[in-house]
Formats: sequence, C-alpha cells, structure tokens
Amino acid sequence: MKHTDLKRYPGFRLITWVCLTVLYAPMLVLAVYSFNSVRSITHWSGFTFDWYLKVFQNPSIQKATLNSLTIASTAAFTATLVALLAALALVMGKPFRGRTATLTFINFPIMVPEIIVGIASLLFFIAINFELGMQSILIAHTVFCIPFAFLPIYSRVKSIERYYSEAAQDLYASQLACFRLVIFPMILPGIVSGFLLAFIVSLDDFIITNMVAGPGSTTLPLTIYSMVRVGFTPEINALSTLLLLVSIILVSLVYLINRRSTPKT
Amino acid sequence: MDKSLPKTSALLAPAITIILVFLAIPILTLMTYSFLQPATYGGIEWIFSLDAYVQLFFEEDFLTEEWVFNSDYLVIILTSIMLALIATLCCLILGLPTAYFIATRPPSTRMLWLMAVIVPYCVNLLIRTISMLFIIRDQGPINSFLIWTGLIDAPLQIAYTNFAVTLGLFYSYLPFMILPIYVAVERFNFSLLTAANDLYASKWASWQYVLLPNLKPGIIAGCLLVFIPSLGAFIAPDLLGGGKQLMIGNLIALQFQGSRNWPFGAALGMVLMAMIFIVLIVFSKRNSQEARS
Amino acid sequence: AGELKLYNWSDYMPQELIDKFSSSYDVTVIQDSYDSNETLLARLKSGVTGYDVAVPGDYMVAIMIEEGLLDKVQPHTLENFKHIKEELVDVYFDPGREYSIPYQFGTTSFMVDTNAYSGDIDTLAILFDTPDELKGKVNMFRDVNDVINAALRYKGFETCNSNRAELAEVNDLLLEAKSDWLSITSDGAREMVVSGDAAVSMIWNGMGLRGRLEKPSLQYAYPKEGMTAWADNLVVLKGAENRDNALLFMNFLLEPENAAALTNFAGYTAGVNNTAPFLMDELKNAPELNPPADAPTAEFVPPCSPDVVALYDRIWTNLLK
Amino acid sequence: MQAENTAISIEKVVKNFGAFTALKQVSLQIQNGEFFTLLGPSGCGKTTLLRLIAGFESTSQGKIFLFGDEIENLPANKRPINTVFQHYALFPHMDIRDNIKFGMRMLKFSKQDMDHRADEMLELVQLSHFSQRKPHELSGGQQQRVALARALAPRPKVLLLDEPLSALDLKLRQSMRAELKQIQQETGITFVFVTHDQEEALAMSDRIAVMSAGEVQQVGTPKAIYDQPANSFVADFIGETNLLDATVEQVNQEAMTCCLDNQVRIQCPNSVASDQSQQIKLSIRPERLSFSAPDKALMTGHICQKTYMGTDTQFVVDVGQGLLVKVRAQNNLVSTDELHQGHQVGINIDAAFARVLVN
Amino acid sequence: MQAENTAISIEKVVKNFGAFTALKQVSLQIQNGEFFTLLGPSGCGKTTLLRLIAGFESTSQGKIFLFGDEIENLPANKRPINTVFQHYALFPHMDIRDNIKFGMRMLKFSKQDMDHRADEMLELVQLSHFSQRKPHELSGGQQQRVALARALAPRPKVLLLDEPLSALDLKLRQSMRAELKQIQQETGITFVFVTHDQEEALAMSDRIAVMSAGEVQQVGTPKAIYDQPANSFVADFIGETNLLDATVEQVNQEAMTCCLDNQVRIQCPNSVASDQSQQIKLSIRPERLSFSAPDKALMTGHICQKTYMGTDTQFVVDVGQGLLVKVRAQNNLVSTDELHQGHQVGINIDAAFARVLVN
Ligand SMILES: Nc1ncnc2c1ncn2[C@@H]1O[C@H](COP(=O)(O)OP(=O)(O)OP(=O)(O)O)[C@@H](O)[C@H]1O
Ligand SMILES: Nc1ncnc2c1ncn2[C@@H]1O[C@H](COP(=O)(O)OP(=O)(O)OP(=O)(O)O)[C@@H](O)[C@H]1O
Ligand SMILES: NCCCCN
Ligand SMILES: [Mg+2]
Ligand SMILES: [Mg+2]
Repeated sequence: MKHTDLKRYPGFRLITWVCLTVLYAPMLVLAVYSFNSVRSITHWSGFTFDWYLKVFQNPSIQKATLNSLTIASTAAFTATLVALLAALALVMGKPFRGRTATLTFINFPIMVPEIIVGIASLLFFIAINFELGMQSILIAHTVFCIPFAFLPIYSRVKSIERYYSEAAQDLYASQLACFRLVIFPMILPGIVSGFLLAFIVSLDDFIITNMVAGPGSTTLPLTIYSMVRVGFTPEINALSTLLLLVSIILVSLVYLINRRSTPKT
Repeated sequence: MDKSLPKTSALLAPAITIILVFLAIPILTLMTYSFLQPATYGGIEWIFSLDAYVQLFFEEDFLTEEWVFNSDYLVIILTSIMLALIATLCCLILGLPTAYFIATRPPSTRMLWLMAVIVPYCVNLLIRTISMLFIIRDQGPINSFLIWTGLIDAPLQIAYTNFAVTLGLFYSYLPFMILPIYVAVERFNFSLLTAANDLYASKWASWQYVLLPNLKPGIIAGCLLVFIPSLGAFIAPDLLGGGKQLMIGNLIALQFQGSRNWPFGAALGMVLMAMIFIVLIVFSKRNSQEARS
Repeated sequence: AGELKLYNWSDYMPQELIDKFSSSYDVTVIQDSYDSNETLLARLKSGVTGYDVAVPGDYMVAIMIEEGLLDKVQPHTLENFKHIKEELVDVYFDPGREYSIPYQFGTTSFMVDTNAYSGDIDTLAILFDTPDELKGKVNMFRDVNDVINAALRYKGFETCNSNRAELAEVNDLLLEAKSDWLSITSDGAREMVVSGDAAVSMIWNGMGLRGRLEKPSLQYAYPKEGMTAWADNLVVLKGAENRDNALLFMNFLLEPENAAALTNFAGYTAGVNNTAPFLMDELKNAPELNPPADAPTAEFVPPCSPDVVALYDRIWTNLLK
Repeated sequence: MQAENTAISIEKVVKNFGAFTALKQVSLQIQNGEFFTLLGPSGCGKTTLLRLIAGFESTSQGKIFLFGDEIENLPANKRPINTVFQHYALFPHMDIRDNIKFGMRMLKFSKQDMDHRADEMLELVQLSHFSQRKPHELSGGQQQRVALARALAPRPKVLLLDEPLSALDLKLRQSMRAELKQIQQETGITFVFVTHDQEEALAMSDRIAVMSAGEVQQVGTPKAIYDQPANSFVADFIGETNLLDATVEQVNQEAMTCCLDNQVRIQCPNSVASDQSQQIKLSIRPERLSFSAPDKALMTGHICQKTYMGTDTQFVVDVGQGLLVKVRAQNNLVSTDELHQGHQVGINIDAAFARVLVN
Repeated sequence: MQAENTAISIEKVVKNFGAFTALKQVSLQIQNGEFFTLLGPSGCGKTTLLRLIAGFESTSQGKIFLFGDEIENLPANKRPINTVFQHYALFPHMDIRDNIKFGMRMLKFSKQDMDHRADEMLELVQLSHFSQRKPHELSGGQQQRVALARALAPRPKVLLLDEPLSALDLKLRQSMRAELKQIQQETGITFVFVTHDQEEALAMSDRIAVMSAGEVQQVGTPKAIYDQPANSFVADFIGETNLLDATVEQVNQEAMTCCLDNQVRIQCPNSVASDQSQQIKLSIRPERLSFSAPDKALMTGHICQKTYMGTDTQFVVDVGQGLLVKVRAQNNLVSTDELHQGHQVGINIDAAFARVLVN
C-alpha cells in the first residue's frame, strides 16, 4: 500500500515481542524444567511428573496451601464486602465534603510500599500484644486487599447511571427491591472481579506475610521462599508452575466475566 | 426527603475503620518508634531521641568515637533511586511501544494481547523473581545456551549483581508501565493523527507533536507505578542481588532482623514514605494543573 | 496428642524423623526455619511467640538464658539424658544442662572447588584476599559472628574484641574483600557451590560434606589461622504451649538411633554416644568430620559483651549496605 | 384552584440547587388525557420539572397536585406516574419481557395479568418477536419502544417522557413521532413530553409550555404559540421570525398603527396594552411577507441574500435604513426563480399576523 | 478530460474494503472555487471519498487529479488540501493559536509569516481574544471555527469538510451555515462539503452530488436536484415527495399523459424516454399540490391527517383507491385553519413540476 496506516510505527511489533518474551521466557523455562527428570537445572534429561507428585506429598506444602487458601478466601471475602459497602456509599450516597479524601484513604494501602506495611503491621501487633499467626496475616491481608477489591467494584458502580435506580423506583420498586433486582445484578461482575483480584493478591503476597506470620501460619509464598533460600530444586519449579497456573486461571476468569458482562453500546 | 440509600457514613465505616486501625495507626506507631532509642537485642527504649535520623547522615568514628559525616546510607538511598530510575526508564523504553502497539490492534485481537500483558502482572512477584534468577544463573539456560553456541566460554556473571537487580525490577514491574499507557493510547483520539497528517506533519512529527503530549498522563502514571514499588523493592534485591546489593527496602528489613535497630529501621521507613509522597504530590499537583488548564 | 511447634535452622532436620516422632507420639509437628542465630534472636525478641522449641548455637543459648527467653526444663530428668556425651554436659553456656540438650556440633569454615583453584586452600586469604581465579566467586555466610570472627583470625586479632583500632581494620578488610564476593547467604551455601554459582563458600562441615558427596571436586578447608567450633542445642522456649511434647521431643532426639538419623541427614556430629551402628558409611572417614592432624583446633566463641555486639553490628551493617 | 379535569397541577413551584434556582415560581395545569409538551432550550429546567413530578427530587417551594391530591410526601415509587427516560434506562440484565413486567411485578399484579398485559404491550409497540432479547440487542428505535411499553404497562395515570427521541436519527425520529402520538391517542393517557426541538413540539402536542431560564414563558396550542407569541423569546425560539423595532403611533381597542425604523407604517391587531410613542417590537413571520410589484407594495427594497430550501426559498431583503427582513416564498407560487440577489422588489405584509411585543 | 477550471477530477474511482465495495466507479468534476457538496445517507461512502481526496486512503481503482496532476503517489502530508473534521480533531494539548499554527509550522513558514497569518485567521473566525484558550474551553461552535481556521491557515487549494456542523445544535447549526458560506465566498477556496442533511446541502451548495450505496446518483445545482430528481431515490431523499405509481398513456416529445391508480390523468413534462403503457413513478412535491373547491379540482378526497408545522401545515389526503397524497400549504395562503381532519377537499396539481421517474 502506498498510504501506510498512520497508526502504525515500524519496529513496535518487534519491541512488543521482545517484551512478551522477557515476560514469559523465565516463567516458561521454569515451568519446563519442572518436568526435568533429574535435579539439574542445567541439563534436560527426560520428562517426569515426579516433582509434582513430590509437591503433592509434601506435608508442609499441603499445610501451606491450606493456609494460603484459607487466608486468601477469608481476606478477599471480607475485603470485597467492605469495599462493596464503601463503593455504594461513595457513588450512590449523598455527596459530602471529604469524598475525595475518603476515596484516597481507601486506596491508601496500595500507595504504601509493602515493606512498610509489613513492618508497621508487625510493630503494631507486637505493641498491642496480638499473637502473630493466621489472624494477624488475615488482618494484614484484608487491609491491603480492600483497594484491590474496591477498584473494580467502584468503577462498576460508578458506571451505573443514576437513571437505572430512578427507573426502578419510577416502576414502583422500593429501595431494597431496587438494590436487589437492579443494582446488584448489574454490579455483580464488578464484585466477582473485585473478589478474584483480592484473592490473587492475597494468595501471592510474600513481603507482608513474611513480616506478620507466626508459627504454623506459613503460606505458600513463604514456603517457596524458604525452599529457594536453601537451594533450587525442580520441586520449587513444580510448585511455582502450579501457582502460576492458578493465577492465570483466575485472571482469565476475571477477564471473561468482564467481557461477557460489558454491554456493547 | 432523603432519597439516598442507607446512611453513607454507616456504609463507609467498616472500610475506613479497618484501614485506620490496621494501617494508619501502625504507620503512626512506626513513626513513633523512629523517635525512640534501640534496645540491645531488638525492641525499643521509651526515650525520645533523634539518633535514628542523625544516624542517616552521621556515624560514630571507630577510633575517635566522634560523630562524623557518613554518606553510606545516603549512597544506598541514592543507589535505590538510581536502580529504580533505570528500571523505570527501561520499562518506558520497551513498554511505551508495546502499549502503543497493543492498543492499536484491531479490537478482536487487542484483548488477547492485553491479556498476555496482564497475566504476568498477576503472577506472584516472588515466583517471577525466582524464575528470573533461575534463568540468569551461571548454570542457567541463558549462560548454558551462550556457552553451547560458543559465544562465551565462561558463564557471564549476571546473577547477584546490580544489573540483575535492575533486570528483576524491570521484569517485575513492566506490566505496570504498559497498562496505563495502553489505557491512554486507547483513549487517544486517532483522528488527531489524521489531522496532523492532513496539516503536513510526517509520521514522526505526529509522534512528537501530537501523540507523545497526549499520552503524557499515561506515561507519567506508568512511570510512577514502576518507580514507586521499585524504590521500595525487597524481593528482587534480596534474591537477585545475593544479599549483597541492598536497596532501601532491604536495609529497612535488616534493621528489624539481623541488626536489631528498630528506631533506625523506622526512620528509614519514614524516609522512604516521604520520598514516595513527595513524588506523588509533585505529580498529582502537575496533573491537576494540567487538567485544570 | 497435640502439636509441637519447632523453630529450626533450615535444612537441618529430615522429614522422616519428624514423621517418626509424629506417628510415635501422635503429635502434629510444625516447623519453620531461620538462617542464623541472630535471626532467631531477632524474631523471638520482636515478639514472635508460639514456638515451643528452637535450636540455638552455643553462645546464643547463653544470650537467650540471659534475655529470659528459655524455659528451665531441667532436661537431666529425661530418660535418655544418659546418652549425652560427657564433655557436652557441663558446657559454659548451660552448666549441667538445665535448659538445653545437645543437637549436633561441628565447625564453620569454607569450601573450595578444586577444579576452579588448585592452590593452597587452607588459609583465610581465600576469603579475604581472594586469589584472582576465585574473585567474584565467593559466597559468605549471612552471619555476623562467623564473618567477623574469621576476619579477626585472618588479621591475627582476638575474637570478641572491643579494640576499636583493630575493629576498624577488620571493617576496612571486609569492605575491601566484599568487592570480590559474589553473595552473602547461609542456607543456600551448599547449593551455591554444588551448582557452580560460587567456587568458594563459607560452610559448616556437615553441609560441606553433603556438598562434596554431590560434587567431589569440593574440598573443606582447615585454615591455618583458626576456625570456629559450634554446638547447637535444643531448647524449650518460655511460654511454650506444648511443653510436654517439647520434652518428649528432647527425649526422642537423645535416642542414639534418632540422633544418628540427624547426622545421616545433616552431616554433623551427634551429641550422644553410641550412634556409630546407625551411621552411613560415607560419614565414617569423611575429612569434614575428621580433621587432619595439622589442622588448628576449632574454637568456641562465647557471647561477647554488649558494646562488642554493638560494634559488630555496626561493622555488619557497614558491610551489608 | 384545579379544574375537574386537571391531571397535574403545579403551583408556584421553586427548585433551588444550592444557590442556583433552576425553577422560578412555575405554575402549570396539565389536563387529563392531553399531550402536553415542555419546550425550551437546554438548561431551562425541563428535566428538573419532570423530575419533580416523578418524585426524584423534592420541591424547594410550591406544591404539585396529582388529580387534586398533593403528592409532596409520596415517594417516587408510590406515584402512579411512569417515565420514559432519555437514554431509556432499560435494565441491561433483563430481557425485553422482564423489563416490561418489572413495574407490574413491583405492584404485585397477578401472574396471569402480568403476562397478559406484557403481551399486549409488546404488541402495541410491535416487538412481540423480540421479547426474549436483551436491550443491547435492539436498535435505538426499538429500545425506545421498549421503554415506552415498560412505562405504559403498569397503567400509570400520567406518562412523563424526557426527550425520548433525541438519541434517534432524523428519519427514525420523524416516524417515531407519529407512532408516539398515535399511542397517546389510543391509550388516552396524559403525556408530559419534554423536548428542545420546536418542530417536534409543534407537530405532536395538544398544548405546549415554552420555558426559558426556569420560567414558563407561554402556554398554549401550537398554533397559538406560533402565531401569537407572548414575547420575543417565544417568537424567536419557535420558528423563524422578523423582529422589527417600531414605535406606536395610534392605538385603539382592536388595532394599532406602528411605524418601523424605515418609516413604513403597519396596522396590526392590538395584542398588548401599550401607549402611544411606546417603543415596541413587531414579530412578523417570513411567510407573512410576500413579493409584489414595487408600486403596489407597502415597502420596497433589494434582495441581498437568497437561499434555496427546496419547498421554499428564503430571501433577505434590505428595505432601507439598514433594516433587513426575511421573506419566505413557497416555490410553487411566485416564480422564485426569477428573483435574484440585487433585484429591486416590493414587499407586502399580511399585517393581521403581525404581533406586537413589548419584551 | 479535465476542463481548465477543474480543481478536482475523480475518474472511475473504486474503493474496496476487503470484500466490501464502498465506492463503485465514482466520477466527479469539482470546479475551482465552488462550494461542492456530497450528500447522502449514512454509510453511502461520503467520508470514504473525502479520505481518498485527502490521501488518508488509496484508491482500489481509478484516478484522482488535483488541478490536472494525478496525486495517487502524493502522501496526505504533501497534498495542498486541508480538512475540517467532523469532530474537529483539535489538538487538545495546544492552545487555539498553536492549533492554527500547526500546519504552518510543519510547512516551515517563517515565524513572522506564521504569526501574521495566525492573527489573520483568528480574526476571520472572530476568535482573536480566545487565542490562549485550550480547545475544551470553547463551545462547540467556537471549536468548529477553530478547526476551520486551522485548515485554512496554510492556504490550501482545496478544503474538505466532513459534516462539520453535525455536532452542533439546531440554532447554532443554522447560524454557522451562513458563516461558512460567507468565508468560502471571501476566500474563494474550493470547498468540498460532506453532509447527510438535505436542508444544509440545499441551503449552502453551488452544486450537490447525491450519493447512495457507493454510487453518485445525481450531480447538479440544488434547484435541479430538487425539481428534477434523476430517480426515485433522489426524489425521496431530498425533501418530501409524493411518489405515485402511474401508467403512461400518451407520449410526445415534450409531454406525456400519465394515469394514476385512481384513474386521474396528469399531463406532465416528458423527462424520460418511455413507452406507452409503461409503469412509471410520478414524483410530485407536496407544495405543488393545492386545495381548491371540489368542483374545480383535478381530484377530490378527504383529509385524514393534519400536522401543524408553524410555517406551513401538512395534510395527508385520501384521494380514493387507498391513494394517500401529502399536501403542504403555507399558513399564509389558504386558510389552513378551516380545514380539518375528515373534510372533503378538492386538489389541484401544478403538473409542470411533476417528474416522471423510471427507477
Ligand atoms: N442536581 C443538580 N445540581 C445542580 N444544578 C442542577 C442539578 N440538576 C440540574 N441543575 C441545573 O438546573 C438547570 C436546569 O437543568 P435541567 O436538567 O432541568 O435542564 P433541561 O431543560 O432539562 O436541559 P436539557 O435540554 O439540556 O436536558 C441547569 O442549569 C442545570 O445545570
Ligand atoms: N476502514 C474501513 N473498513 C471497512 N469498511 C469501511 C471502512 N471505512 C468505511 N467502511 C464502510 O464503507 C461504507 C461507507 O463508509 P463512509 O464512512 O464513507 O460512509 P459515510 O457516507 O461517510 O457515512 P456517515 O454519514 O455515517 O459518515 C460503510 O458501509 C462503512 O461501513
Ligand atoms: N543447616 C544448619 C546448620 C546449623 C549450623 N549451626
Ligand atoms: Mg433535560
Ligand atoms: Mg462519514
């Protein structure tokens, strides 16, 4: 074509591929070597599932998985609930002074570096004599999950024009009926993606958990970390690959939910 | 008549309370600790002291026991800033074209490309760092491959260097750069490019005079999203730096573990927070100024 | 029945032994790990509670007793107490064993890959004045005392030294040597040398032994300037919720067969007698466990005074930053 | 104060938003069964008034009566009034049928009733075969019809429509006008219709209230509003007009003589109490001006602009003293072809339709 | 093939988008200095044609000449043609002045020249005091004027305008029409104007090309297109019309007699070669029908719909055999007030303006 597309810039496709390679190559290599039949990280000597079996048989990994799932689901649930209420209040409630400040405050946990959140929480728990363990992790996770749950819910609630609730009321719906039959179904996708996002974030957290964990409350990332410290094994590769898979599945889920529910206008 | 939903304040209360009690107060605690004195094996003595902050700049000389200027911590802070800046720059250089490229795909395939960028963003930071460590080690695939090809005969030392840390930061936060720029490009009104072209601008003139200025908010957001977490990074320097390349995040952690100097750790934390807030405030000021004009 | 929460060095306890204890006494064992005595102390001092037993080294037992962190459980009442080697009963850090029982003991030195370096390895110069072949290939321990003590010995100074002039020299030495080092980690040391990432690494003798079994070109050094001896001990922490299980566990580990299982896994010398029949062959004549005649005697380093600790901390922080 | 037949009576209603007054003492009577239109430029308060009637906002002052009852304290979901929203506000997660049934569900109609009525409504708007679709699967015009059906289904006493046609394109808008008007006539429900399009208002309404800046300027039938605008705002806003400055020379009960700036005298109906020598404005529609031979004409001038518009041609004629008048001639009458820019022409005025305005 | 005075000559241009053909063999000559309009419904290819001229797309077949030179290989940024975009496409990060200067900067005008010309343009569009503002601080009409100034500043030979008025509201649109037309006359630049609004096209253009489905249906002056539509698409699309089925009864050189379905015979000009008994369509504009006493009328019927439209009133009259005709009467003529739904009326036809169409 003589008239090239104005949007196109040469070389950008190449750079994109470079980026994607950089992003994926390490994880891919890691995943591939999790099937390596020998303990070497260098040489490929055959395919095996042994390391995955080992992962599933390792009691400390089992315990950590259980811990991680418990914490992630509880924290994500609490955070989602709390975030939902806040989002509803901020969008549908009467405007008030300090609304922007409130919004900033709810997003505050993302703005503070994790290392500081971790240490501050640790000192706080120690100061109030709160025993470190599952509960302390749960609390810390809930805090930093709130903004992650909040953002998708808030943007969803905000995208719902005022006229929908007015239309419902106009058609004789009480406030409760309006919420139940109109608002809630419309923001449900936001709630689900908020929950899943919070779940992933909690499941993946290392730094903060590392600070506020107590005996017996080791989570998967902590287990992986302590295993890596001792030395790389295909078992770590296998475990990482599994966690990778879980993340990918959850993200795809969020994506699918969002796509299916966004009305094409 | 009040036509709004249940009391706004009641709905906001849980979120605000949780963040207030379990984050704001802890950070205030941390701040308080920075003004106290350390106890021998960790913990604090309730004596007011500015030593922790003094220690940032001065140290007691081994021989004379006098306080003399010490640039070491400043150097760590500056090194952290440098590493974070370099990582940000690398992310920008690769991320900008990538974001642009993805956002200009036809809608049918655009989402797939975007997903490709989002997935790593949601994968455990720890695992990503580990996989990076895995491939850059002396015995890792990169070195093995290079040796196999005969390009080099001894492994390149990549792991456990500042380079590795930067690489790790770049790798960890690249999606943070791509996403906001992607959003900006997607919002960009491409008829402006046509208009520029119509008004005699060549491709690169359009890029310079029309695209870049309009993508600026996205670029700034991306840079902040990479720079800020990079500055406070802990995992990348810890694993990829081999415990030898400290960034301010590790220095802080160290004060609560090996070195057991809580007030100093708290003071470092305050410095980190201050730096981040300054950056945020500067940019949000500029942004709102631009939005207003 | 019940639980036992164990806080132990990483890679120091075979899963099989835990399983054996669990099934024999129906106790759920939870184990977390740390990488140095200092980390253990820091975590406990920072208020992490809930662990029942820990495994501090010799001098750390003394510090922990002083800090009031240990439960005086009087282990000599245990049935298997009799198996403890005589010389390990009346130790300076716990005379008469009122708080602790021996776990394993050994030495701290370093290991060199003889494929990478063929010169004399029995000198601390390998670490502090690294020969060119090994530059950038050295891993050091992430442990204040091990590193500073080695440096003091290399300089020919006393350990637990509060002489500021000498410490200033040590400080300079370390900072200079650091540029030749690759990394600073303890629990990954074996992996570093076995994988070849490092050609030299500070290492404990048992860990070194296990490394050599994987990679025969590795050799454990007996530096002429001297080396550190250490003895780890099982202690019960104050406020332990599962004190009874902790005592059961102590008794369990004093059983020669079980102590031997520890040795077979970790490679250090057991603190109890009569383990020989249960030991693997590889351990019998291992150079790591049987120093040559001309080797220097390894030295136990007692806890230093708080001002020395403070100075060490400063050197350590200087080094890491 | 309300006649027997009044559906909605708005009495001295004021609505403030903070310091800003969106409605200033608005009073209106809307008859039962009529097609009543609120017409006015953007921001004049049409939507605000509608929202007050629907109950989404409450009045700052004044009262609103629905069939004689004050409804101030009746919340929106208790008022027998439904609304067709500008952007339809169809519930995106429900299919068309469920959308239509929503109001009846809330009113607890019996299942049978509800189904029957839904079918009826679907038929009315000719969407029976789309009942299973989701709103986003319909075109703009179809969505508009669903919104109408949904609002009509619970048999409201009054239907409010807020610019329901503004999102549609020209051709569709024209055909929907006819449809809407027909449905209103069939159902006999009172429609309160909001628009800023004067053509729409003229073509559809029984009566129109012209609003501007929070005030009602005039209420009347389309013809009354077009032919007898109450003030120059209305005259200018509805259709095109010549607004000419003039001075009153003679006044009697029925007629008055006014003198234009170019000294031409026009005798026209007396519509306002005004004194001699008073400065007034004359509003004369371009189609009330006609060309004639200069000697038989009221005034003469030369054509300075000619715009062909298909049905008719619009001329701008300079009649001296800088006075420009618009003349509109249907293309079937005068041979508009023969008149060109620059030509001298005579102009006559159908003075019976000249309107005297004082503001 | 191109006359001396041709600015743009489009020769058998085809444009395919994949399998879809957006333009099918379009040929057009646009004269230098004229106001040329492309008119057609949405999707007919107007924008596509404009983009081909501007150089944003390349032709699939055919050639485009600019003042005699083929410009196929000239990229858009080298063509002396500027565009006013539908949504203006003003650069949001630059102030008005910089927007206007952009094209000149790219052409490397001298600084002095640039400043001088920018001032000139700002004056032309009467925005001198807004030069420091950013585009979003201006109203729609002002933005539109900036877009115009920006496109005019580098002195293009041809200006393309893609529905520049469609985003404006009615009143503003009407006033901008006059302004645009005036600027075109002042500058003498060839304007190629795209719209789907027939009123706009009729009011502004020197010549109009009516397009439909990628083809040019007719090119001509507004009057020619309105009065002598080439086919029923054009007749229907431009203004309102009665399209009546008829059979040819007699034909000669100048005239023909056609018989409508209700047996009424109409004698009208012969505009197409057609045979006796051929089925044709007669297009008669509503304003060419008039009411008269039933006994003096060509046909009679009863009024079945009456729509008041201000300037005029439109009636739909049933003239038997299910034949409905629209009659438009200006409100100054017949007393349209006295005619009501149901009345019997007589109708005459200004047959000279009936148009025979074969497709
Ligand atoms: N909630 C509100 N708060 C403050 N001002 C408001 C509010 N709602 C409306 N207004 C103001 O009241 C005035 C009237 O608004 P309204 O929406 O009734 O206008 P409208 O006639 O419907 O205009 P349009 O044709 O643009 O819809 C406007 O100036 C608007 O800015
Ligand atoms: N880039 C493209 N790819 C595929 N089809 C296209 C493209 N651009 C336009 N079309 C198609 O070509 C046809 C003509 O489009 P064009 O934009 O020229 O119409 P238009 O007359 O300007 O309509 P409108 O009045 O809506 O702007 C349309 O059917 C459109 O869908
Ligand atoms: N791997 C644990 C070694 C312990 C040395 N004290
Ligand atoms: Mg409105
Ligand atoms: Mg178009």
